[in-house]
Formats: sequence, structure tokens, C-alpha cells
Amino acid sequence: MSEKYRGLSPAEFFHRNKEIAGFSNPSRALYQTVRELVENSLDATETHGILPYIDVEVRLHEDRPEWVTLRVADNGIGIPAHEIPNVFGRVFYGSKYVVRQTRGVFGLGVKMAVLYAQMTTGKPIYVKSSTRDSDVVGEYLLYIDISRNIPHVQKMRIKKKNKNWHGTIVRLTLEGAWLQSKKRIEDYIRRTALISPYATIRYRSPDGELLFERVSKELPEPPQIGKYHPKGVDIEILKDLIRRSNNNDMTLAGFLEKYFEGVGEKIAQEFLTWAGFQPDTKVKELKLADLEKLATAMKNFPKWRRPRPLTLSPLGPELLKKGVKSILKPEFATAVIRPPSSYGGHAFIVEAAIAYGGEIPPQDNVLLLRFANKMPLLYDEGVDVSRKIVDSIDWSIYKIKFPAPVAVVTHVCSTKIPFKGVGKEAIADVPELEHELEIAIRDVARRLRIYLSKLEKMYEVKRKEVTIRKYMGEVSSSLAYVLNMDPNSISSLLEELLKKELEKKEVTVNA
Amino acid sequence: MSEKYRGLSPAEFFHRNKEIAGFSNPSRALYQTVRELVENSLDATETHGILPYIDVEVRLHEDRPEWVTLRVADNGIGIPAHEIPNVFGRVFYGSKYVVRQTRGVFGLGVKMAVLYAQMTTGKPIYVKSSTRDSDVVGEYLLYIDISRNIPHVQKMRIKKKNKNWHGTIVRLTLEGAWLQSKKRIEDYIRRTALISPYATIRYRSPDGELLFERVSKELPEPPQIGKYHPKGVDIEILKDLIRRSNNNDMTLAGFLEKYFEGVGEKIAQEFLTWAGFQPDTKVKELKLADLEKLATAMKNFPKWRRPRPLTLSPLGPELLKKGVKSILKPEFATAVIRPPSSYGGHAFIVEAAIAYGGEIPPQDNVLLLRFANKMPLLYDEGVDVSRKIVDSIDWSIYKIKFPAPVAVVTHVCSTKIPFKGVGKEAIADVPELEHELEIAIRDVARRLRIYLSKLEKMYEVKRKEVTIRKYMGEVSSSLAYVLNMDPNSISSLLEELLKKELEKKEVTVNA
Amino acid sequence: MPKNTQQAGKPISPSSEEVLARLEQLAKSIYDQIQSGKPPYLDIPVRTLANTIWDKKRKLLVLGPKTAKREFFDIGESKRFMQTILMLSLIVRARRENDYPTIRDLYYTGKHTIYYVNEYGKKVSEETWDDQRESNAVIQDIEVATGLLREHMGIMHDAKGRIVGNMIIRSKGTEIDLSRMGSGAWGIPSNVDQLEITKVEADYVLVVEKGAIFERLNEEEFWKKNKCILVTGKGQPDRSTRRMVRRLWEEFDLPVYILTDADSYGYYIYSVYRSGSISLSYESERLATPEARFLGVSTSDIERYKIPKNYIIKATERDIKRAKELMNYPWFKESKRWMEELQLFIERGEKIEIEALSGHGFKFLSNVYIPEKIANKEWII
Amino acid sequence: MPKNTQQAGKPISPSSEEVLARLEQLAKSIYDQIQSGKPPYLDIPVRTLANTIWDKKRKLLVLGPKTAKREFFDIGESKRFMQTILMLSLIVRARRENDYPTIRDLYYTGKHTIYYVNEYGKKVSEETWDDQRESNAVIQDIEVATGLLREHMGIMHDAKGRIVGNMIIRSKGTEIDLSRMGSGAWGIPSNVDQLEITKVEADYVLVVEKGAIFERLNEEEFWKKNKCILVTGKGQPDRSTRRMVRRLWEEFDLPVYILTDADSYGYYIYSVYRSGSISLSYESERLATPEARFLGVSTSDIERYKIPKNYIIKATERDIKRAKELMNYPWFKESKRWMEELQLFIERGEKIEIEALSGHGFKFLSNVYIPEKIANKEWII
Repeated sequence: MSEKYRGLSPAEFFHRNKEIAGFSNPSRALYQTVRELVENSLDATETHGILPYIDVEVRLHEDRPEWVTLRVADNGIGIPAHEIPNVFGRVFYGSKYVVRQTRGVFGLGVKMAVLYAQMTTGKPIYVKSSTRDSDVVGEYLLYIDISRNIPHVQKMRIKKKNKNWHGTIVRLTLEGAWLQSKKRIEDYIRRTALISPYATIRYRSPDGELLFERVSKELPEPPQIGKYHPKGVDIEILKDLIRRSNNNDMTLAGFLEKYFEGVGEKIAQEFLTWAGFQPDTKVKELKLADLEKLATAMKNFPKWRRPRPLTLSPLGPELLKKGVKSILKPEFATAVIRPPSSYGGHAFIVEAAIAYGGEIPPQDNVLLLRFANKMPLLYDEGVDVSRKIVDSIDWSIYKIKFPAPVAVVTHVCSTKIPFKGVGKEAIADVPELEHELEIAIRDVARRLRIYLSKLEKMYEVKRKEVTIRKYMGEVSSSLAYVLNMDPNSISSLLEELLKKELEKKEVTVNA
Repeated sequence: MSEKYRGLSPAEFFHRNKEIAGFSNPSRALYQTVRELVENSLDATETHGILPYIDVEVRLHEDRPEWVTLRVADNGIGIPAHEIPNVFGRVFYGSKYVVRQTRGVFGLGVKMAVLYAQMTTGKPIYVKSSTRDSDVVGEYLLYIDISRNIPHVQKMRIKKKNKNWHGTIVRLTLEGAWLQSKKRIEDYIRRTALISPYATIRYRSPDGELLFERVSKELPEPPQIGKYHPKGVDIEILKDLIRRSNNNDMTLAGFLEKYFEGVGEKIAQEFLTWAGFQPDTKVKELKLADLEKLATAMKNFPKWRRPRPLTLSPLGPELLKKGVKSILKPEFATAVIRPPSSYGGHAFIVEAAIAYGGEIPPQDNVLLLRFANKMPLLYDEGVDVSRKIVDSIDWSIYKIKFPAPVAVVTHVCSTKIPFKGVGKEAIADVPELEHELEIAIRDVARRLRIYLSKLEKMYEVKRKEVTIRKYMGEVSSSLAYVLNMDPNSISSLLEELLKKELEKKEVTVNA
Repeated sequence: MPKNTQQAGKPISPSSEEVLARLEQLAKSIYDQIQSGKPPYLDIPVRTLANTIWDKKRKLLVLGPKTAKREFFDIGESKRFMQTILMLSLIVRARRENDYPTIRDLYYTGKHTIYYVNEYGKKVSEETWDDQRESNAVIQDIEVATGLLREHMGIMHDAKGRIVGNMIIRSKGTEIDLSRMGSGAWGIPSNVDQLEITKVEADYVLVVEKGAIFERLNEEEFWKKNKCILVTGKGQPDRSTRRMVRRLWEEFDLPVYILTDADSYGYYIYSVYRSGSISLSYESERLATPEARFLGVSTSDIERYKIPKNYIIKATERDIKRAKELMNYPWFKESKRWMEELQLFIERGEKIEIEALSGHGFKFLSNVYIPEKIANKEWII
Repeated sequence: MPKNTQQAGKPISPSSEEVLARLEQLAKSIYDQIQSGKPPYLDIPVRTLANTIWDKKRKLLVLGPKTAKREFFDIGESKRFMQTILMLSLIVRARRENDYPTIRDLYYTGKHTIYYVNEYGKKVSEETWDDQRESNAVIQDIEVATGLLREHMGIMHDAKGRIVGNMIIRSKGTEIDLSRMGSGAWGIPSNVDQLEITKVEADYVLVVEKGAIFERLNEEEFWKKNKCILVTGKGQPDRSTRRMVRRLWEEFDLPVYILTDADSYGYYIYSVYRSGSISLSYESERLATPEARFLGVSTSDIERYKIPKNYIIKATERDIKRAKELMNYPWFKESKRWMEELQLFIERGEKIEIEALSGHGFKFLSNVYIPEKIANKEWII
């Protein structure tokens, strides 16, 4: 028999292979849906200079216990009414296909949630949104037309805005295992509040309400859209950029200067000479073999500048410390940020914090909280680069003996997080990243050691007094027996000597 | 600033996220490319009743040591000339989006290889193919237009066929780490030869040539295209089937009978009554809520028949045994096949083999060779269901004491293999599948025990004679000393008694 | 009254002639089987719990009537048969040459290599025995088969026991006065049955588990002040110490008091003096002292003598497990007081050492504890 | 010539008055510090390898001049200071009351609970000591601080040694003839320095590692036939056995021959008789026999006496490691023959037991091996 050939739409492909995107079962699907919606809301706020207000609600269906309704509302920039159908109803459609740090990267997440909802409950997604510069509010009930990968609008309403509201409200109903995933969801919300201390997050669920009020009104500098770093390109990226340049007269030198991060006239000339290209070559004239040679040379040229961090948006040590203190409630907390670095053409910045004591329970291992582009990472800790570093450190050199109440927070910001898998849960041990993370972690650990040392010294003097008094009675009575004397007379003499000894030492400690 | 929204083509998406499809680095990419091409070739032959002849060639580029050229040729059904560009140049295009056992499932693999090649070397893929019923041969040099997900034909030639050749030849050049992946590639080829004993596979590489000639001309019954099993559907599948039926008068009962595996008039009526539907309802009139109710009922109805194995193509015990013998060269081998079973609406069949001794080296653990839909699984053995089962068995009850020269082969055939991840390397421990696998493995282990027992019994009689003669000298000389007698006279008497004793027992064993 | 007055103090060892005769008879019986065309075997009394009988009247463990037929032509037993015959010949040689080998000497003397071709056609080799457990086991087989103790066969062992007191022993024609050892003591030899005990002037025998306590009591001359025979086995007693204690009990009708730590190991040591080991029940008629009295230290003494909390050691799981095992021994099972004591030990999960009594003063043990316990009849049996 | 003939045989123990005086003086010195307004401390000679000196002339390990100042007001040392003073008072009490406690008795007598409030304000408690290693350590401290052995202080231990031969010992006014022990032997007491050795008629001292070999040689009356003093320490020798051997060497000028298994443990036992333990170097002037001769069994005897292959035991890694450690001991390092022997042991990785010589016959050890080795001067030193 002969074969029948046909194409699949991306929506159809992911409908058939939903586990690829992390929607393998009702428990993971519910967690993943919460994650996708919350992350979209945070991207819509802080990336645009708005202090976030996020409202997350989980409700169970009265008649169908396996059905869960999730509603997430934000005060973000909103989505233009005419874009809403594509944003929620079309796989591989979005605003994040740029060189910039965001939580969302694939243009897939929320569509997967929509797909999963409509294939498990048949219910459409409800979206309500308004942009800041618009005077209308758009409301939709949407499906995805799976075979054609286009939105199917069941209901649409555009109405005049009567308040100065902007933002997005999303609601959908899916088959979700609430009991199995509720712990993870709460952890996710809690850790999101830690990494976003400028956000107010309200979380309502069948178990009650949690409110994480912002502990700072200071927002980090939002990330800018940037350019590719010359080190990370391949042939197809070059082809794409040349096609999009739409300029038949552009020289190779001009092309490099215009389209690549950190390339000026001098470095462009130097590279082209190194690589054996004429700087005034017209890019449109380059053959495929030339492009291959150019891509390889760009990858191997050793003198490219490091990427600037314009595309990134780290928290900074003060905000990170505030978040840690508000969520973990330790007796001691500190945080650091590392200078920008890069791997394979992608800029990255590493932050770390350490927290000790207070409400942190003693454990046999460091409590590790991992974040990437301000997203909490809950699964697959065992194969993550941060866990690898934490486990390789001899914590006793920082005066930490287990069981100990110590938590380490790691945060990686990059235009491309080197996740190990599609689930975006574990970061691979890229050498450049591992190096920076280790420095950051050891830095905060050193600061903890200083604190612990001061604490120790204060108790040391006290302990000396206690210890000698502890044994004084035995020494006195034993000597008295051997020498046939009164124990009290010996005790008195010793007490006197001890007081003189202790006056030689005096220590105070500021916690 | 406002957001700019746009869509991505699937090709562009996978170009940006190649690690999702297993092309994370040059080593894995080379292995994955070999795998994709070989699996396509085998699908093109045996699935259509053709005894496979596969030729795999790996060459390193003279000038560019990091470049590898891979060529795979087969004698399969070929690809129609007009379909070649889409098959190799369009993501999500293929002939495998049906309910049937094949190696390829995603319509993605070879496109990823093409993408990877063009983005790492700039070279097009070369394809030459001809179908059995065609009198022309198509030759192409192809790229993928990434931004539009359509093929870009650099060169095309259609010429008259002068021989009765049919099949496909594919050649591409990619950046690949040959040294790091060559062992895996050779293991993959060798194991492919084991699971396809009816195939002749020629493998040429920088290390030399390996030829695995077929050890049987008997092909398994090829799989047929089947229908969905009613148990595994969701709302979208129902919608899709209804749309594709293109029949406004079709009743619900008729719909179920026509489109679902193992549903006849009686079972359809019984189900619809159980679920509370009128059998004569027109399917086109069903509302979305009705479909949700229907899908849920189909999932929960307990009396669906098990899926028939028409869609599957197992080897059978004889072929599996032949493959095991020709590759592993043991002194003993046996194989079994289990009756068809199902999980979540997908039919599956499990086969297992065990091999002992000969050229199998003794090891501290069972040597495990895993296969799914006739594909060798080399990575992630540690998290696979077969390893879990093998590790849970007390092998001493089958007379196997480690280190032992024992190998177990497991083969899972299904219309959907429950892989744990996108890499298609480890099978998840789905309860139904685990249960069948354990039965199969224990069955072959029991057969090995019978063989080992017979072997043991034969040696037992021999051992008795040897043992008693071993000690006879000591007994004679000791008794002689105590009794002041000649040891030889005592030995003679004992020898006579022993001969009588041994005549009472006689055992032979057929190996 | 002495249990065995007619023989009081006399040497009990069979003569060398008699020992040799019994050993040779065993070999003769095997030759007779072979000559009459029968596959040779040994009839060995079974040394397991299943063939161990508690003699209620004599309060002893004894071997039951079961025997095992050890056949040379049985593949699972032929090596043991060979080893038994080999060991028999070694022992016979030692008797004939008037040697006194240790069990280790016998092990080496009989250990050599046998070369042969195995069932797979390979030239291989094997030792007559690989470790001393194998050679020891066949010594035990010969003991039960001939009714002789290894000491009667002239086999020596590392003797640990010490003894002092008002008694005189004749050994190798020498009179030894055990009240004239100074600060030292007499080291009990391997074969106690060759000794003649010619005089005993004592009210009782005090057996002390620990060597250090023995040294202390000996230096204090406790035995003189309290008119007793003082013995130690230094932990688990060897066969000669047990034999000496039994002879004093059996032949001179002396009460025997055992002093150990208050833990399951101490209780077990009492058990060994009292009735022996189940696996060595064939010895108990000669090595056990069935009316031995447990003087202390007992678990109930913790309360009675107000032992401070920080002298108390927490019992291990092994201790508790051992105590539960002891509760199944007939001589403990039949004793209401012992069951109470063991139950208390298990419940409290606490143990103390003899030396814990020193909290009341260094002389408390010798001046108060031991005399009062004996006077008040507060032993356990 | 005797090394110390003026004192040959006489008791060596200091008098009770002298012992008590030295102990009290230690306490007095501490009180004087306190009274004069100085933080109290103890000056304890350091018992480490760094303060251990090899006296080439006398061939002994001796304590060097280093001392440690153990200060009561040093938080890391105050507990040890307290323990030392406490132990001192216990020993004084025993001497005043003429008691002979064991080290375990002392452990219990001094162990009690101290209650206090810690630096965090919590009410807690602590024991004066938690295990016997702590109480033992301060006994050693008192030994080195006062120059007295624990035996001189009346501390008893589990004495293991046995001795027979033509010699007479006076103990507690009693004459004990060690040639008239029959099949038994004399158990060496804890304090050998209180003994008077009044007569020795022997050509040498033979010290046997294994108790069972001692029993065998004793039963054979090897000591009578070969005119020697026969001693065993039953494995690693206790202090009294070593003291007895030294006195026989020092006071009666008898050659001392050590017979052990051919393995690093046996060589180590020789080392203990020869020069003692590095960590107990303060004892070696009284407990070591610097001219002790290693008679056997040596590694080179494997070849010389044609020991069968299946009598040879493979040395463990621990054996090899131990042998390498021994090579660093000065008395082995300075001996060409010992270095050869240890090197051979390490190279071959083989060991044999004394009983392996029984392969040549039960009497080979006593009739051939020992006499020939002594006659041919084939010992190692």
C-alpha cells in the first residue's frame, strides 16, 4: 500500500504530544497552567515598569470534582483587543521572540493550557484585557482550531472603558488533580513572592487565602530588547538577518555593526581582517559557503566584547534580601549579585542569597531555592547546576554544621536559560554559569560565616565562665579530701582567681 | 513601550529550540541523525513487506574535521518525487499521523537533522528516491525555509528509471562529534540488527566496515492503519473525527461503530444506554457539552473490548530468538511473546528474550537490551520500566548467580509508546505495560532455569563419582594407620563398592 | 551430701589404654562394613536442638537417642566422612606417641592438598579442610561417637581459669596447696579429670565472671576471710574451668555461687556454668553444675541497692534479644524467679556492672554485697 | 651478669607511705598555686611520639623533657584538670583504706552528675566522665606526674599471664615453688613488684604468645627437660607478665626468647616485650626487656623449615600496613636482620602460625625447632 502524506498544524502536533510541554497528567497540567498564567502576568507588569498586583484563584467545580477552574488577574500592560485571539488561540504566536529576558520564551505555554482545557473539559478560555493607551476593554471566549492553528472565537465583546483599568484576566477550566498538585502550587506562589518582593500576590484556593503583600515599591530596571551576540550565531541566523535587513547596499562591516551586540567599527574591521573578508563586501552578495565561513569565524574569534546586560533585569541584592526575609523569616540574610557574563553569545547575570535561623527549620542539607528569569524552579532539583554546586561545598569551612537552618537562593538571569529539558525545571551545568554561581554562593556563605563567627565569640566568653564554675566544685572537694581541708576555703580562692581572669576579656556582638 | 506580536513557523521554533528534539550538542546530534535516518529506512521497508537492505556510511570531511557526512540508503517503498520536498523540508509533515506502529511518530526527526545540518555546515540535504510503482527517480538538494516552514529546492532532477530500483538514499553533512558518539552509533546499529534479523545492514565508518546479514527471510506481518480505541479519546479528537466524517446524517451509534476500534452495534447500543445518549442522535447536532460528556463516558465505560493488534507488528519469538543468537552468540537463547493488551486506548504487545553463556561476558547485573517499536533504546536505561523489572527480580530463583553471562531483551510494540521524555529513550512504568513485561521476562527466565537445571543434573552424577574417588585415598590411608593394615586392600574394597553404587544411576542431558 | 562421694577427689580420666581402644574400635566398625560389602557409614549422635533433651530430674541437657548416618557414598557427606576418619587417625597417632597437641596442631597436621580431575575434566585441587571450624567439628563428632572428651584424648586448649582457696590438688605426683599462692593464683590446666582433689576446706565456691574482680578479691584475701574457693573463668568459661567447678560441686557438695554483671551476657555465662550450651549438650553431664546459684548482680539489684542513674548502661537490642532467647532455656523457663528477673531486664532495658557497686565504697562488694546475699539466701536458681 | 644484682629478687614496690606521700604532694602543689594567687595548673609530661626518645644506650623508649601545662582556667583543659584531681582523690582514698580497686571500680566511683546552667541560660547536666577512656587517661596522667605505676598505687587489672619453671617466689609471706604446679601453672598477679623472687634455676626464659602452646609445652614438661622458665601472656601481654619477664632478665640475667606466630601481630607482640608501646613510653623502664630475643616463628622459617604451601596464610592489607609501621620502630630500624625479616614478610605477603610446625610431627616444636634455634643462635634481635 502507498503512504498518504500530510502536514500537521503546530496545535495539532502539541495536542497529540502534550507531554512534550509538561502537560503529561492532570496533576502536572494544573501546576503548569498556574505557572504559565502567573508568569505571563508578571511579564506583563514588571517588564514594563508596573508594580505587579496578581490575583490567583483556584476553584473546584461543584458537580465535577476532577474539574478545576483557574483565574489569574493582573494589572499589566494588557493585550490589544485585536491581538487577544492570536495570543491565546495560536501556537507559536507571541511577543517574546526577541533577545530579552522574559519568563515566557516559547510562545507555547498558555496555548498548551488552552488546548488542555478544551480537550479535557470542552470549555473555552475566558480572556479580558485592556492596554494602558486604549479606551476599550476586550472580552473573549476562545478555542483553538487545532487542525488549522488559528483562534476560534466563540464570543467576543469590545466595550468602552469606564475606569482607568489596564491588565489581563484569564480564566479556564481543566481536568486537574488539585490534591496532588496543591503543595507544589503553593510553593510556587510562595517562591514567586520571594523573587518578586515588589509584587502583591493574592492566592485563593479551596484551602483558603494567602496574601503576599509587596515589601518594596522599588522595581528593577526592566530589560530592553537587544541584539544577537556575534559568538552565538549560526548560518540560519545570518541568513535571516540579511533577509530582514532589506538593504542591498549594506556592507559586511556595516551589517556586523548594525545587527550584533557590542560590535563597533574598530572591532568589525579587526574581525573581518582576522577572518579574511573584505569589509566593503555587499552582504547580499555573500554565498552560502561564505556564510558558513563567516559563522564559523564569528564563533571562533576571541576578541568579541562580553554582552552588555541591557537585555537583563536582575533583582539586585537589596530586593533579593527583602524577598528572602519576608518569605523565609530568618534571623540572618544576605544577598549578592555578580557582574554580567556570557555563554555562547547569551548574556547572563547571577544572584545569590543565604538565610540562616529564625523560622528556617534545621535540615541535614542546605535548603535550596532556585530561580531562573524570576521563575521558581521546583522540579528536578537533583540534576540542577545549583544543587551540584551546593553539594560540592564543604559547608563546615563556613561554620555550618548539619543539621542546620540554612537556605540558599540562586537566581540566573539570561536571554536564554540553558534548561536541561523542555519542562524548564533544571539548569544545565554550563561552565561559565557554574563558575559565576559558585563564586556568588561562596560569597554569601562567607558573609554568613562572619556573622556566625561574631555570634560564636560572644558565647565563647560566657562559656568559659560557665565551664570553670561547672568544675570548680569537684576540684575543691577533691583537693580538700586529699589535703584534709575545708572545701569552701578552696572554692573561695578559686572564685576570686576566676573573676580576675574574666576581667581580662569582654566581647559584644551586633547581630 | 508596547509589545510587538508575531507568529513563528514550526521550523523557526525548532531552530531556536533544537535541544527539545534531542539535538543539543554535536555528539548527540550525530547519534540522533543516524537514528532518524535508519529508522525512516526501516519504516519504508518492513512496514510494506520488503526485506530491508540498509546501507549506512559515516565519513569525516577531509578539510573540516568537525564535519561529518552521513549517507543512508534503503530498498524501501521510496517517496513520490513530488512529496520529497515536503517530507524533508517541512516540519510537521509526514505519513505517520495515523494509528499504527511505526518508529517515526512526530514528523519531525529528519527535518531536525536537515535543520541542524544547514545551520551548522550550510550544506543542503541530498535525497534520491523512487517508488515501486513509478518509472522515475527523483533527486533533490534541499534546504528548509525556516521562517516559512517550506522546502527550498536548490536543485532538482527527475529522470527516467532504467533499473527496477526503488528506495531512498539520503546524505547530509553536519557538525558532529564522531569520536564521542561512535560507540553509541555502533551499539545502535548492532542492536537494530538484533531486532531486525530479516534485515541486512551494512555499516561503514572511519573505523571500518560491519556487515550484519539477515538471518531470516521471514518478515513479520506489517502493521495496518487502525482506528482510535474509544477509551483514549478526548474532546478534540471527537470534534476532529466528526468534522472529518463529512456526513450530516450519521447517527451517534453509527459514528461509534465506524470510527472506533472494536465497537460493533451491540456494544455501541450498550454504551450509549449506559452513558445516557440516544443512539439515533445525529452527531452533527451534538453540542460541545455533549461531546465533553461523551468523551468522559467513553473513558469510563468498563466494557470496551481490548484493542486488536492489527495496528502492531511484533517480531514473534522465532525471529527474536534468531536475532538474539546472531548478534549475542550465546549458548542458550529463548524468546516469548505476550497476548495483546492495552493502556489508555492504545494496543500494545510485549516480547522478551533471554540469552545465556557463549560470547556473553559474565557481569554483575543482567545485560539489558531494550527496544520499542523495533527501535533500540540506548540512553536513560536507569529510569526505564524494563530495568526496574529486571532489578526487582530475584534471579537466584532462576538458578542465576552473578557474575553471570545473562542478557535480557525486551521489546514493546504499540501505537503509542509511553516514552518518559521527548528523547524517546526511556519507557515509563505504565502499570499495564509493566505487568505484561514482568510476565514475559519471568517466562523466559523460567525457560532458562529449565535449561540450567538439566545441565546441572548431568554434572551431578559425574560429580558424585569424582568426589568419592577424591576422598577415597584419605579414608583408606587413615583407616589403614589406625588398624595397622595395608591401604591398598581397603582401597580395592571401596572401589568395588563404588562401582556398584554408580550403576544405580545414569543421566543424560540434551543441551 | 556429696553427689558422688565414692569417687570424691579421684582422677576421672579414662586410662590411655582405654582411650586408644575406643578410638580403634570406631575404625574397626567401619572396616567391618566395607569387608562385608556394605557402603561405609558412621553413626554419629545428632548434635542439634532437636536431639537435645532436658533431664528434669538431673536438671541437665543430655543428648537424645537420634543418630545421623554419615555415608561415605553420599556426595553431601563424603568429605565429612573422610575428615572424621583422618582426624581419628591423627588423634590415635598422638596417643600412641604420647603427644598433647592443641586443636590447632591437629588442624595443621591433617591439612594437606588432594589433587584430582573434576567433572568438567579440569585438574584441580582441594584441601582436606580449609579452616579450623571443619577440623573442630569432626573432633566433636569423634567425642560423641566414642563417649570421650577431647581432654581425655590428650587435646590441649588455651586454659584461662584461675583458682585459689583452702584446697589441695595432686597433679603429676605433686601436692599443690591452693591457699599458698601469694598474690597469684593457680592456673587451671586443660585436663581437670587427671587431677586428684585431696582436700577441700570451704563453705562454698564463688565463681567470678571478671578476671579483674578476681584479682581484687584475691588480693584482699576474700577467700580466706569468707572460707570459700574463689574461681574465675575470665569471661565465658573454658571447659576446664567449668569442669573444676562441677567437680567441686559434685564431689565435695559445695554450693556454687556465680557473680556476673547484670546483663544478658552475664546471665548467659551463668547459664553456661549451670547447664552448658545446647549445641554441646553431650558435654553437660561432665561440665555443667546444675545447682549453680546466681548470686548477682541482678537487674532487681538496681532498685534494691539504689544504683545511681549514671552508673546504669542502656541495654542494646542485642542484649534484649539475647535475654529473650534465654527465656526459652529450660532451666530459666522452669524458674519463676529467673523469668521475673529476665522480664525485668527486658522491660527496663538497663544493665549494670559488678563495679557499679563501688559507688557505695571500694569494699562494698566484699564486705556487704556478697556476704549479705549469701546469708540472706538471695541467690536465684 | 645480672643487670641489677644488688636488688636481685627483692620486692621493688614503693611502700604505702611513700606512695601516699607522692600523691598528696601533687595536690599540695596545686593548692600552693591557688593560695599564692596563681591560676592553678598541672605540669604533666607529654605522652606523645614527639616527647618519646629512643635511648640508644639502654635500648629503651623513654619520656623526653617536654611537659604540658594543664590549666584549670583554660576552657579546653578545665574538665581534664578536674578529672585528674578527682581521680587523685579516689586513689588516695583507696590507699588510705587499703583497698585494691580495678580501673573500672575507679571509673564508677568517680562517675557522677554535675548540674549547672549553660551559656544560653538552660539548666543542663554533665558527667564527671562519660567512658572509661577518660578515666583511664587521667590515671596515666597521674602515673607520669608522680612517677608511680598504677600497680604501685594498688590498682588491679585482669592478669592473664602464666608461669612455670624452677623458681621460687615469696608473696605475702608464702614460698611458692613454680616447679610444683602439676599440670597447672602459677597465675601471675597484678603487682609483680611486690613479689620476691628468691630462687631461679634456669638457662633462659621462653615466652610463648599462645596460651594453648603454653599448655602443651607445660604438659610435656618442656621447662624441666630444657631447664627454662616458661611464660605466656596469652596474646598481647598485660603489664604484669611484661614486668615478670623483665625482672627475670634484669635481676637474674636470663636470656629471654619470644615465640610467636610469623605475622605482623606476632612481631608486634615481640615488640611489646622488647620496648613497649610508644604511647606508654613512660612505662618502658620497668616493663620492657630490651634484650629480648625473637626466636620465631619468622617469615624466613617458611623456606628454612619447608612449610607446606597449604599451611601458609595470605597476609591481609592490615598485616602489611602494620609491618610497615613496625619498620619505623627504632629497635627494628636499627636491626639489619629485623629489617630483612620485615621486608621479606611484606614482599611475600605470607604468614604462618606456630602450629604449622606440627606438619613435621607433634613433637617437632619442642624437640627440634626450639632447641636447635637456641643452640644455633638463630634468634633475631
